[in-house]
Amino acid sequence: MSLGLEHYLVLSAALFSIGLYGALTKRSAVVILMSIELMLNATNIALVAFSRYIVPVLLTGQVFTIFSIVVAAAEATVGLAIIMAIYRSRETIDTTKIDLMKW
Amino acid sequence: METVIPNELVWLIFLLPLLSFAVISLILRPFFSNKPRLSGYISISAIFGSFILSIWALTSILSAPSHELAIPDFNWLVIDSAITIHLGLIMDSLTAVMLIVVTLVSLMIQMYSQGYMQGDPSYHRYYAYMSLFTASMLGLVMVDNLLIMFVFWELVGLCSYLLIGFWFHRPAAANAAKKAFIVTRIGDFGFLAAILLLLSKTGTLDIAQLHSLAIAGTLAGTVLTLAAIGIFLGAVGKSAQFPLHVWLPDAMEGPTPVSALIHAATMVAAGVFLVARMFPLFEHSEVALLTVAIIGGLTAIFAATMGLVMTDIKRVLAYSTISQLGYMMLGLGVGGIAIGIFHLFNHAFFKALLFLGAGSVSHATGTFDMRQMGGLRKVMPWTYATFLIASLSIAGIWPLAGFWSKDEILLSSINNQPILFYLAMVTVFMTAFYMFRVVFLTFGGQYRGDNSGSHSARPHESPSVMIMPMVVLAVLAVGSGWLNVTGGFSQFLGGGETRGFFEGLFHGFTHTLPGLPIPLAWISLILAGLGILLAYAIYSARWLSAERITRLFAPLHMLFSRKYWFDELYEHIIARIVLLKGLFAGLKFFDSRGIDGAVNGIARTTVATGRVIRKAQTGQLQLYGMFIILGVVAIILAMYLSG
Amino acid sequence: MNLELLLPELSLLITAIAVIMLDLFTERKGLLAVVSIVGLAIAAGFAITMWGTDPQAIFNNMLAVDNYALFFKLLFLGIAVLVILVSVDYVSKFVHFRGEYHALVLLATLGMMLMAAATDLISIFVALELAAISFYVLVGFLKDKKSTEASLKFVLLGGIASAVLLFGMALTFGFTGTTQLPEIALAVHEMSAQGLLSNPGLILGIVLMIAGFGFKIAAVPFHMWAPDVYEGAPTPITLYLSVGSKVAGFAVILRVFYSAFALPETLSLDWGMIFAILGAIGMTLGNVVAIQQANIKRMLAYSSIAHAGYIMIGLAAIGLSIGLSPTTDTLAPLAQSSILFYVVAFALADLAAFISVIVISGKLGSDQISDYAGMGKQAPLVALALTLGLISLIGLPPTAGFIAKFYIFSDAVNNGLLWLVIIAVLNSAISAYYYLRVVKVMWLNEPAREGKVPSSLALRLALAISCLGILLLGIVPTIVMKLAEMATSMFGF
Amino acid sequence: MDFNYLTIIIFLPLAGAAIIALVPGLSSRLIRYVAAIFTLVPLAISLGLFAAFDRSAGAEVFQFQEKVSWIPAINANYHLGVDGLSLPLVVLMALLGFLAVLISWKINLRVREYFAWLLLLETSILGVFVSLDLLLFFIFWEIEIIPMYFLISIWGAGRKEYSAMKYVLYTLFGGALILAGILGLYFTTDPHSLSMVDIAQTDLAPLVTSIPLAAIFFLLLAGFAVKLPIIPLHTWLPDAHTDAPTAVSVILAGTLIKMGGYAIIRICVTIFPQATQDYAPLLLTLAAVNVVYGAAVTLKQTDIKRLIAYSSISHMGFVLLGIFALSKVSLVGAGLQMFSHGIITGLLFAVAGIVMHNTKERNIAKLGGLARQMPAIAVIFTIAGLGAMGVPSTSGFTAEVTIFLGAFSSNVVSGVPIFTIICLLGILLAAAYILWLLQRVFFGPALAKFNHVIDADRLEKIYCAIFIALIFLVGLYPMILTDVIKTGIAPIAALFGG
Repeated sequence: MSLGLEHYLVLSAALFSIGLYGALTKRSAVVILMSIELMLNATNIALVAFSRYIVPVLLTGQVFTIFSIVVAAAEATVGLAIIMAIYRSRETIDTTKIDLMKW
Repeated sequence: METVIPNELVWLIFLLPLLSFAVISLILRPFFSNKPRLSGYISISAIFGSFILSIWALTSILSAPSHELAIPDFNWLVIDSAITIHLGLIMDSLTAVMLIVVTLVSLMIQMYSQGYMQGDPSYHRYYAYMSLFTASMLGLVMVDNLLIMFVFWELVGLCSYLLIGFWFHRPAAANAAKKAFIVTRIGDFGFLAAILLLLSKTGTLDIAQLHSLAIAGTLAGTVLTLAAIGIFLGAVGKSAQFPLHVWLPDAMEGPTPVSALIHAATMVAAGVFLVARMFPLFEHSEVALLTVAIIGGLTAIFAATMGLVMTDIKRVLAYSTISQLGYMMLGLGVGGIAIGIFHLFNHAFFKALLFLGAGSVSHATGTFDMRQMGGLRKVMPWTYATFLIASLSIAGIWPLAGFWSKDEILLSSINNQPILFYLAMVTVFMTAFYMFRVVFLTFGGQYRGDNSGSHSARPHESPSVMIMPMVVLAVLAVGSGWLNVTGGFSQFLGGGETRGFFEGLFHGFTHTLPGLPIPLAWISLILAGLGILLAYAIYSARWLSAERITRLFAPLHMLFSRKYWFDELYEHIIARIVLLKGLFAGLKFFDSRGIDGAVNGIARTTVATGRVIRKAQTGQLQLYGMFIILGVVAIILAMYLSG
Repeated sequence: MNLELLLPELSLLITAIAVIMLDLFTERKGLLAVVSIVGLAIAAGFAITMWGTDPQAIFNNMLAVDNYALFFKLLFLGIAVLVILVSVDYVSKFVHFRGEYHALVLLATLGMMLMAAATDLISIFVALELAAISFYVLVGFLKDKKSTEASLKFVLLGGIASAVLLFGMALTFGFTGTTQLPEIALAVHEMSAQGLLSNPGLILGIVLMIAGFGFKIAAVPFHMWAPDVYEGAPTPITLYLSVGSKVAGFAVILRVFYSAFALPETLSLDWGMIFAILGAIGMTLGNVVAIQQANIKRMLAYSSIAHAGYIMIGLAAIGLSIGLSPTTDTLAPLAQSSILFYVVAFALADLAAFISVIVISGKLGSDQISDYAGMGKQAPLVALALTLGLISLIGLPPTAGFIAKFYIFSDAVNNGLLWLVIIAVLNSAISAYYYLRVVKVMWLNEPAREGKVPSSLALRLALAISCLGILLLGIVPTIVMKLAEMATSMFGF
Repeated sequence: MDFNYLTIIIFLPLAGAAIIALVPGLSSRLIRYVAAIFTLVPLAISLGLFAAFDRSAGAEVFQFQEKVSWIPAINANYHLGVDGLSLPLVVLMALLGFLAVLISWKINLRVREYFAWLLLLETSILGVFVSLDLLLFFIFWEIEIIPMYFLISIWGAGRKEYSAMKYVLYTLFGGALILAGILGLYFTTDPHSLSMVDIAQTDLAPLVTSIPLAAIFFLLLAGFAVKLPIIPLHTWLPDAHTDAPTAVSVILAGTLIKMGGYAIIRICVTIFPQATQDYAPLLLTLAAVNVVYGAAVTLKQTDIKRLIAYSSISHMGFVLLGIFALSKVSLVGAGLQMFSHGIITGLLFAVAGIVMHNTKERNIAKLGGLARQMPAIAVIFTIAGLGAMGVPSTSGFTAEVTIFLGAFSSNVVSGVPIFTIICLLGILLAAAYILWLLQRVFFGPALAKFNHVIDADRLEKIYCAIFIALIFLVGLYPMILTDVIKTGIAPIAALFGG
């Protein structure tokens, strides 16, 4: 049995789902941020796999992945900075307690 | 007056009083408020002018070959070919007679009013209304188009509203005025519907054209009957016929000369005139004619019964008017224009006289309640004499005016509607009884009023400005009937036969009709005499006790004095309970709670929905994320489900 | 490679860097705004010179320089100028980082400009993230509880949305073999209707992209971040989010869906209907919940959710118009141009509203609508401007909002969406309720305290510009409509 | 026409509003005079146009036209013009605009804003009557909302904010449907057109469209029905009237609700003759309901202005009857009734406003006997009341009877005589409620608590006299209007063979 596109895609989907699950259930903002990174990385797997199997000659998927990694890094940085700021003002990063604004 | 009256002057007949109205209300009242008598003079001069012109018009019509004058007309409402309403005049014998009645009676009443209304703070207003009232009535009888006639018809109603409610600060007056207007408007509803029907079926509202269409048979069948009945409904309202009679007794709340005018020459006469004016339509519909006769006959006796028991002198007279109007309708229904109008003509004079007499009496005693009167014969001889003449006239005593026209009605009805004839005969008896009940209670016996009161320590005769018109009217109440002794009046109005003067004078007493044991005139005269006798027996000689009779016929007395509970039925049950508290209140509730409630309900629901939905926005960011995912799932599901 | 085509973006980038540098050396922080505005003006000048030229592609078809992109670029530049103008007073609240503030605004502008120009999934994603990340920071700039909370919600939810979008893009790429919009169009077109249905991966990809973009434009149900973020963010940033970020989102959606997923018709019908339904839900929910809001910024957030719904009517009309026979109708406004007109009108109205809020709330220190009592007396001109803005948002004549709605509704009717138009017009009526409540409070209620509310020259200028714009577009809409038509007719496919 | 009379008429009040709003330092007194001048001049011009209007048989239907291309992309034009139908309404609005300024002379609260809004209101209503382009028409139609909102909610009384908001929402909902209808109509025509004149001349029936013509017809009709108002879309009217300041009530009753009747004739009837004829029985039923139900509810009102407001609903039923009987005479009658009701009910509201202002009392049950204390007002009120109950020689009679005559004879719609007869009940009930009102307010014994109450002052007498003169002028010489109205109605009636 050789590894096919489907396997990569299943892996990617699974990772994406795990990330999504984490992002929606974990209370800590940092963990949520990590989960989001997981989702982005899951997508990267799919991108590279697609690129490899569908357009093997071109590197479209890989290029896309590189951009996405950069973006993810920037996002993580900003995210962490914001989490820091919020910790300073509230001394918690439990997202369920951050609901000053609602309704 | 050899020449024919010029067209412009014909217009002036009703324009003069109208002008007087305008002058009084626009000039005198604002700028000469301290000179009230001026308006009286202007109004009287105007109506006098109209009277003179009316006589001229009458002579012109008499000498015209077909008893008609042609007057050119104006466009009032013309919309291409779709509708054409002209403002024109119809100058025929009927108009001429009515003009004389209206101007003459109005003239007398307005002269009388100078005394009666002296010192009233609203003297200007009074004469303004009187002028307008007369003008409207004159317009009504002169115009040649049914719609324009309706205009004046309504104006007459409006003026009677204004005059009945003249003393508007008295709630009873304001109520009576409103009642008069609304009740007559129920009749007008029929009139207007008939106008609409006629226009839609014939395309014209010109009276002469409608006549010829009816005569030619183009206008026939159900349409004709419906139209005639609709018109008659208008007449029922205006002429206070059963079942729309309820407004007239209450209309007493106006100044007495107004009542005189309403009862004699204007308002109520308008209904009878309308039927006469549209008579060719009735003539060609048996149903309509029969309806007129039956309603007239029924009203005559029905109103008379109530007249028997009233204690207010004006109310007795009011029911007598209703009753007499019933006679006129009966006359129209069984006999034709000439007979009905002849009675209207005679009635106008003696009924005006009766009211002026009643006014004179109340002027002296300060009341209309006959229980507070008595013995006025001595202090008010002129009033007594004229009132007596009028009473004899209305009772139908030969050879006074009332006799002639009443006899003709009876004569016609026995030929056509025997049942109505018997009702009318009973009415003759009742009429004589209640009129002389009034005479004896008011003028006979001793004065029962409050002598110590401040108003007038002793009753006194009225000033000559009031007596003079009464005398004139008394002469007419005696003599107006003689116009038709030879049948000339009927001839002029297009019916009846001519006889010699002396033959005519005793005609009724010499000719026995089939089915009757003795000549008709004897019967009616005997019945009237019995009525007078009974009144004398009870109220003057006191052979019979009024109280005992009342007790004997308690239920009937109750029925009559409560006016058959018509007021209660109309005002209380129908107007107040069924309509105002029932239907209208229900609709209002539906409007505010149902429709508006629904509107507000929708608004509230929208707002409440917002209040619920916003709760989804919990502030929990993960829930927000959840919604993103749910949104994706929902879209995919929706796409999957819709294929 | 034709770098001069990138001159507007480059000049903006240079300005951003210059502002940060300048911040280090000058004490006169007012200079930062001046420099920023000058930079924006220069960029706009470059953009204007390119207007009307033939569409060109750069960076290997990553970006297009066409009228469509230029239209949006100019719009963003204009809005950015106003944002900077209205920030002049506002930034004095920040002790530090005023240079960064301006630079970030400029970078966000840059991101949005690139979004409008991007014709490749990769460039779209990068541009979108550039704008988004700038906004994440800007939202938290006040550093108080609300601001940081808004920022946190924005960054985390934005992250999730980005991931979803990226996954959608990955799937699209995977099933078409390309990331370039024109080539995706070719690939999709080649698939028959049957092929599409048997290709749920691509459909999923498209739906995920709708979700990702929907987040940007605050389309229900991807909208929930918006009220909280709008409320917490510094008001100029709220303004920029509402009139900038949202508009950029629409710019991208319009380009992506119109150039990549137009054919086959079944596909465009599908997304047309999706937008129709999302739009209907969006405007209804936005309006109904807005009625409940006591905070004016939050109310305007829901209002802008509702307006996203109205704009989606235009998208729906486009989707359906492709399905219908090609229209040769010269007398029907093109839905694409209508959307462009609408976003301009909406931007102007929202600008007038938010700038007034900045003036009034800046003085009051409160965003509560009830505190706006008596503003008609205390700040009549500002209150008038706010009233005008709100009237335009309701869509009453003679304002831009009315004409914009008229255009967009007419497209919908033209494409058989009468039902949607009826929902929309009824919604406009509902919206009057909450907009007019603000008007009522300002003009009817008595002020809580005495005194006038002052406003700086910059703010007044910004207000005047937006108010004039509202009236101009409302009375003589032809000029802007012409531009919008030029922009969409030269869609650089 | 070389000179843009209509533009000047509609925009002069706006110019006045701008001057009042923007020129600083104007005293209240000066503001009033500015307002008076900027409404008097349009009135004078409109009277001039009325005199100059070509009534001859072969004359153009729409006169004084102005046409400038406005938004070419959707074929929208700045197209103005008046015909026999709209000209009387333009004159009426110009007149009421001027009188409204006089009526508002005693307003002292926020004078500047008040007159600015009032003049803007006039511009918008005038614009509705002269626009011949659907988009332009709709814009003017909607502009009126904002001035009305402010006028009611600031200078009103009672639950003024509720009423103002209710008015706005109702109008907007109506406007929403109209907008949908206009769009539907636009895309139905081929080539697409927004010109009322052009669309009226095309036969829409053969065009195949996705939207049924009847649906467009009903969208438009429902929108206009809100304004007229047709029951059950009427509940805004009593509230708005009750709480609006006097001058606004006058304009509201006088011309604002006429926009509905005008639009129904101008758009629904003229453009959709087939649908009009098909659904006429339904609308005639509504007309009868309006008349009778409106009058019945009127009888139960206790607030003087609310009573008059409900009576308006009843009277608008006559307009509806006249319109949907679809005969030439009935349509002319509807036009006449719109004008007549405008002056009669305008006067009723004006004088009711004086009563309320002078007595500080609006509950009918608490009023009474005022004829002694305010005789002039009593006379004026009575005359207006007579007009409202359709007493001959007033315009009310002429208009209503024209409608009845036309409707009953109409052969376009079957069963119309029955509806006409039902509507006749309306004048019966009108007599009841008007007389009841007069009796309760003015008649009966004078009450001591009103002894201090003053009668109408000179200015009030002057503007009331203008109303009264018009009521009688039209009542006695209706052809002054019908000759004009029929030129506008003729082409419409021709659609139905009339």
